[in-house]
Amino acid sequence: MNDPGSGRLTRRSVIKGAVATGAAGIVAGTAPPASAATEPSHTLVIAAPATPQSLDHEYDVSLGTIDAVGALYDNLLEYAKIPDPDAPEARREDIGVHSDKPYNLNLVGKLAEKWEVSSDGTVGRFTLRQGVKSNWGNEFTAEDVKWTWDRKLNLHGLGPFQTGVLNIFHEDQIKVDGRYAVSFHLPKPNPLLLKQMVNLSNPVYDQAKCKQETVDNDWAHKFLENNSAGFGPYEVAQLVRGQQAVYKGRADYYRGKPSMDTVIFKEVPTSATRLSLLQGGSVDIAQFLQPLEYVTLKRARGVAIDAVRASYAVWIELNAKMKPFDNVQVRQAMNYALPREETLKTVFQGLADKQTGCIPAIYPDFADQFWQYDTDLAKAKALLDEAGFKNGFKSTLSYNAGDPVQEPLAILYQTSLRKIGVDIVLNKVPAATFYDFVTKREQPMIFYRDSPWVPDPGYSTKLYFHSKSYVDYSNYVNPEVDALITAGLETIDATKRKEIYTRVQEIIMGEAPWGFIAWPRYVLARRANLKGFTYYTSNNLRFQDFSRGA
Amino acid sequence: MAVVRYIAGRLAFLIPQIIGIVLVSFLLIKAVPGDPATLMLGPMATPQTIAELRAQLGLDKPLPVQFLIYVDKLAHGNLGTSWQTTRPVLDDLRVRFPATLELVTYGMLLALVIGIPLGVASALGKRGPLAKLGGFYGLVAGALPDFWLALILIYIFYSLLGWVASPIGRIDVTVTTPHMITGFYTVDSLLTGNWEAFRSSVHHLILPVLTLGLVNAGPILKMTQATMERTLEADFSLYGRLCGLPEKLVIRRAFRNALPSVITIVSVLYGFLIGGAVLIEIVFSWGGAGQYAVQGVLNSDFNPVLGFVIFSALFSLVVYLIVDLIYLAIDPRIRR
Amino acid sequence: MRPLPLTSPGGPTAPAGRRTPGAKVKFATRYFLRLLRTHPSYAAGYVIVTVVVLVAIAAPVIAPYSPITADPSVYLQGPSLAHPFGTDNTGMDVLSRVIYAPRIDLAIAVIGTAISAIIGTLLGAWVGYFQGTPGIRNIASGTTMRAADVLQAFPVFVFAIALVAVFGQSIDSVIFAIAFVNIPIYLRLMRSQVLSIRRMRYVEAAFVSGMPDRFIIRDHIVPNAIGPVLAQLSVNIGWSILLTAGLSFVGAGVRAPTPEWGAMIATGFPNVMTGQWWPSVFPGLALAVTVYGFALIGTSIEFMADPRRRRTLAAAQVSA
Amino acid sequence: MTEAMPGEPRSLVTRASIRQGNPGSVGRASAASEGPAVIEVRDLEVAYYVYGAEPTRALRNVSVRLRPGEILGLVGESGAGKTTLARAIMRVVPPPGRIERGEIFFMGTDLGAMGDAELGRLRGRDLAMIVANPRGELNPLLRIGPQIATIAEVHLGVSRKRGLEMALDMLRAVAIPDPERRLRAYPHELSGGMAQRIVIAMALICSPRFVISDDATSGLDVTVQAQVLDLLRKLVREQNTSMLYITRDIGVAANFCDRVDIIYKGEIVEDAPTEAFFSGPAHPYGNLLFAAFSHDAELRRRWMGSAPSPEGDAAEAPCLYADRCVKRQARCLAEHPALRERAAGRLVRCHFPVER
Repeated sequence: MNDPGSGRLTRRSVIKGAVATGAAGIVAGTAPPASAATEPSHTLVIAAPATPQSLDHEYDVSLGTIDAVGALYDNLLEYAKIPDPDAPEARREDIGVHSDKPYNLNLVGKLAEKWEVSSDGTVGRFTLRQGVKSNWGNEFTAEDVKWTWDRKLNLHGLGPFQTGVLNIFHEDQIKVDGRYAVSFHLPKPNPLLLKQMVNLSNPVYDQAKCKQETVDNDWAHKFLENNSAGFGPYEVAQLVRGQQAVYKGRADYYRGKPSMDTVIFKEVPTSATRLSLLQGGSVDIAQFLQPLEYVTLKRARGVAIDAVRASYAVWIELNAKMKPFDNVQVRQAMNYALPREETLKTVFQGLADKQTGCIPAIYPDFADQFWQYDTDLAKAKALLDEAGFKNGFKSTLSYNAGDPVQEPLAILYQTSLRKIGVDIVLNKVPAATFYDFVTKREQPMIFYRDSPWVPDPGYSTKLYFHSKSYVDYSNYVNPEVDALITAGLETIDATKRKEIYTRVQEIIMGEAPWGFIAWPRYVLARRANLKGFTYYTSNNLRFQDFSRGA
Repeated sequence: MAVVRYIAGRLAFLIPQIIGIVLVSFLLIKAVPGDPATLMLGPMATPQTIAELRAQLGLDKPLPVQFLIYVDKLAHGNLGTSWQTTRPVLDDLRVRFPATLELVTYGMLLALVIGIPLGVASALGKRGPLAKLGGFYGLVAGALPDFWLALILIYIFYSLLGWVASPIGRIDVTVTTPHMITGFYTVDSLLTGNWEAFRSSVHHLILPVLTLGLVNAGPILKMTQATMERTLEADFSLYGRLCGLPEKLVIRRAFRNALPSVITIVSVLYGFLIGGAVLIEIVFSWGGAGQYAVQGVLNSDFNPVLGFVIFSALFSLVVYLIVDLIYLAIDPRIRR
Repeated sequence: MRPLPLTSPGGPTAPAGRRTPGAKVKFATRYFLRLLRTHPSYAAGYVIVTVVVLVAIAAPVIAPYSPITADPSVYLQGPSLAHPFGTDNTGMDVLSRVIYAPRIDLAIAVIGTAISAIIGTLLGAWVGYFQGTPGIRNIASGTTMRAADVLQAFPVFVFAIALVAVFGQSIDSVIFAIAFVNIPIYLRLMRSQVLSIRRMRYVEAAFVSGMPDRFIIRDHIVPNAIGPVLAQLSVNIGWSILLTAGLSFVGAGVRAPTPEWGAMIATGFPNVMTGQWWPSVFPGLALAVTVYGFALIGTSIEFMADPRRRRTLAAAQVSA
Repeated sequence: MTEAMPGEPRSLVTRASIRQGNPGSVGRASAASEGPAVIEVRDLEVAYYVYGAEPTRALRNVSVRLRPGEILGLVGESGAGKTTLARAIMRVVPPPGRIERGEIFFMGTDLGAMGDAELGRLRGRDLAMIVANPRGELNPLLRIGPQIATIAEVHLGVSRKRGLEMALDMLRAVAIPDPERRLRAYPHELSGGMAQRIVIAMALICSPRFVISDDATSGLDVTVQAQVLDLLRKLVREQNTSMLYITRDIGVAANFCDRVDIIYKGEIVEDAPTEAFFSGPAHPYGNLLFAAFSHDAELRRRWMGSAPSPEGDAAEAPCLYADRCVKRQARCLAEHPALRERAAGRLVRCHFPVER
């Protein structure tokens, strides 16, 4: 699943920040240090670009929403956690291929205690944990899981995608096999079945409460926008959009009350402001700062940053249906002309890695051997000559006014392209227009930033490179790639899958439908005494991970 | 009686004007590319989902129908809902409009405190140093980009000197906001005896108010000076001097005669700043109504923009009405 | 008994003799120079604007670097000999960009203001001339005024942003937005002038003698009403530069990396926070000084158009 | 300057109490008609500076003298310098005008040597002015009563209440109907004649020694003008005030004034007691004015013809009237005539005065 969150970031919240384009010129280090608390506080204060727009994930993917969903709801499964290799104090999901583990995955039960997938990969059976209570006191049963998936099938929000990747199209494909047993029946083998149970997009609702709150057959949508009915560690205490959301830790959570029993999620639209609040000690976490701001934090006292490798990527969609990007050589030339190293240094301040592939490098089956596009203007020029663009060409690069990183990127690229005779006009568009542009796929070149949530090569490539995917924003069409992706999504065998997706990556990297730029890291700016940060491929915080050290 | 008739005339004129304003804004905002349904659902949404939401929002209807629906709702006091905040626009504006008003009101007061004395002084001084200062200031103040001045002030008074609160919003994040009565934090905190909130909100007001005051004192200064020069040279002032009235009295009377013009410029500025202070709101993350509207424009969020436009148009009209009533009180010639 | 209607052919306050057109120009020039001598700040205004215009014209010659070429090897460097105003976040030379910027800023402001002045003045003359005369033209002029009311009641900034958002980010859109929001100013100014001039004897005389309306407007109304419009022009150009910068600041201005002062301030803003003040402060200063120059010129035009002030200039000659 | 003489009974309003509060004011000589001049103007020269041309001389060597109780008519056409003289005496010449030379004495004291504060105390109290276009001179935003009363308050140190009482008395004195209501009126609610009376009331409320009436009645209807003039004369006589009565209308001067001065292009060209003047003006310009006034066909034929064709540049002639003078001779184009005494109390500026 791609990361709607990052989209949301650019869409609503960062727009605010970017309207202000870094407005308040707050300069580092002037706010007083955090008031020395006599005993560690159990309140976690987060400065975020925006409060959740809605708590119903079916219809909302804003940044605040995904952070809320991670706290209010639990999934059936999760990955085991391991220390992060890059950030000593951080942990991350173990998403690797483990041939020694069942289904090659290092999974841990959450709401499910036992799980098994039939040998042909078409049936998944889950035995549920008993005695789990929702925040409304209702006991967790198989009916809750069933209702959750039925809801996806009946509402036309984001659910159809989640059911679609599993080939679930009918309610009777989800069966209640007992009070604490539920099974999923798929028409074809599907390697994503267990991974989807980890996906943040598939949390389990308390159906008893939801049924009470259902009006006009809305599957409790009105209710869930402002309230929660789930089995997660927190419940909603207050939600004032545009100001703050307050979450309370649940004492009756089946894994025990979270260390941070109160979470205050403050909307602070400007990144500079969030930075200063963190430095002043008013907040524990400042979300989504700009690269230069993170750098200033490295020198600040009492503050720490964890920069971990993440599933994000920033690239340029080269529209394969528009001239001259319908020409593979032109697309390759565009890649050779991208000043990546400078970009990483100046724009990302080293907080990103070179994007050397078409799926996140941290994902299983990533193949980096097909990378060939290190900046080489001579080669780019030669390719253009070959493609018949001896005198270069003119085009337009659209970028999002709401994303402060895109403009300098665009300017650097423009300067570089000018050297090979390519003249591009930079078209800054308001966030609203930007998303219109992206989804309509009528721009020759447009920036995009996204992340596939499910750590799987099939899921990732299907999103961006399958000609039937509506996230194929570069209009890339290759029947061979389509066939391979589909085949891989029906293959359970790990070795075979690896072969298939290596081939897919080889073709895509050769045909370069994207201008590959960078994998920005996920950076958490926090008070130094805040421990427990764990990175998820869904790029959200889970408040229950945190505790306060000395 | 004349006053009542006057106000009634004003109000009768108001409704077509508001409809005109709403129509213009409606067409304008509708012309902005960008589809709220796409934005609300995010890039994951299927075309079918988007179409459903569009139907639900009434976006699939022809424009005139959409407009009529809007006007009909408006007539019932319903300004619609903002998809960004998911709240009724009226509720949002109830919080945000006072925020802007508080900022702008104090800014105007400061501008008056700076502009009027300097204007009078430079009208009197003629060629003295104060007149020079006034003339210089009047022009320079008009030449400064307010958002840039705000940046400089923040850099000096917050970053370098650390004299003021961080330029973030209306109140410290850690301070509980006062219970809303008027919507002015300074007033509400006093009314509720919340001293901490009062101190904090005053601290947060200092820089933005200073910026607005310094910049807008320019036109007030110029208007005061120009009108005072005229009234000081008017026949009645000369005659007052001929009658041996003390200069102070002559000046006081000249000032009184200059007041209508000064009030006019103040009212014009005041009305303008409701929308014009948006850059300052952005710089200081003020969370005011102008900022709300600009975000609306950039995010195809129609209702907040329309709501803001209606609010500010009404506000301007109320201000002009009050100004006219003040004229009525000051100038007997209008009363007939 | 009745007072003797006598007029003195050469009373003390009458102008000193008739002048030929050539002498008139010469006199005007002398008067103008005199004004600049007695008011050095006005002279400064003309100097500032002249310098800015010259700098804009000669930008390719005097700018040390290309204003739109990024050089990531020197990004965000403070003022130095190589880069007197430092470099911005993509390594572009701030000085070169400040030098090139008036090409865009002045063009936008001057063209935008000119368009609004022409349309506004013509409309204003028309409205003022026909207002109160019976018939369709009265209704049309009334409607025009109400339309102007509506435009003016609109918050200028939101309006301009919306216009730019509708027509896309380009210089044309900004010019259009500026022209649009300024039209009511000239419309009102001209209308009030025309309303007072219309009552003058010479206009009535022309009307009674059967002169067609368009000739009356062309020969009598416009020339006599144009003075305040001219004074407004210069001030308005300065104001338009500010508005352009403001639009760029919220991201509704010109395209990056076009050198433009407001956009430069905006992109430099976050850097000020991290201590790099130069990408924002220098363009801001250049902007303020330029607008100040236009304001001074506006004041001097106002001075010249105001007979009362002209007299004080003569008095100043005494004390000088 | 003499000491104040308290209780001098020359006022419409009782002055005894008023004066005591104001010991610094300029005193008066006794009410005798002969005695030191109330106002004496010597060799006054005022110029207006116009940029791009030579300064215009608005007054040239003007000397005027008023005895106590005397009404002097100053007659001349528009632009002759009448108002400039009035303003110069009050020492309020507006820029770009400037007093170049000459002295003005009030009761023997040089006004030019006085400071602004001292002058301020004199103006309105001892030197008053009745202006034309009175509605423009009244502050449109203030009621009539306070506007009048303020003057008494400022100069005589009375309370507001007393000031208003005095204002009411004055309104009665200038024969305004329904004076109580007028006190509360605003200037725009008054007719021209009424406003003119208000200004007279303002000028006379402190019983000044010297009043200038600057063309004050010319804007009024003829019937009202007559009324106002009668009133003015009565008030002036009662208070033994001297008056400089400026007018374009020689007929009014004939009826109203004790003495007449004719001013032309900033020069006094004739000075004579009224009766003497009207029995036969000496200066050609005086005759022209007289002819226009008299309606005598013979006189008109003689004086209102055009000047003989110019010999040399008459416009620049030393005699300022030469270009219009029907009796012009060669000498007029060569030599500037001095103001010479033709008979007792009669001065004429002409090489060839009209003999009778």
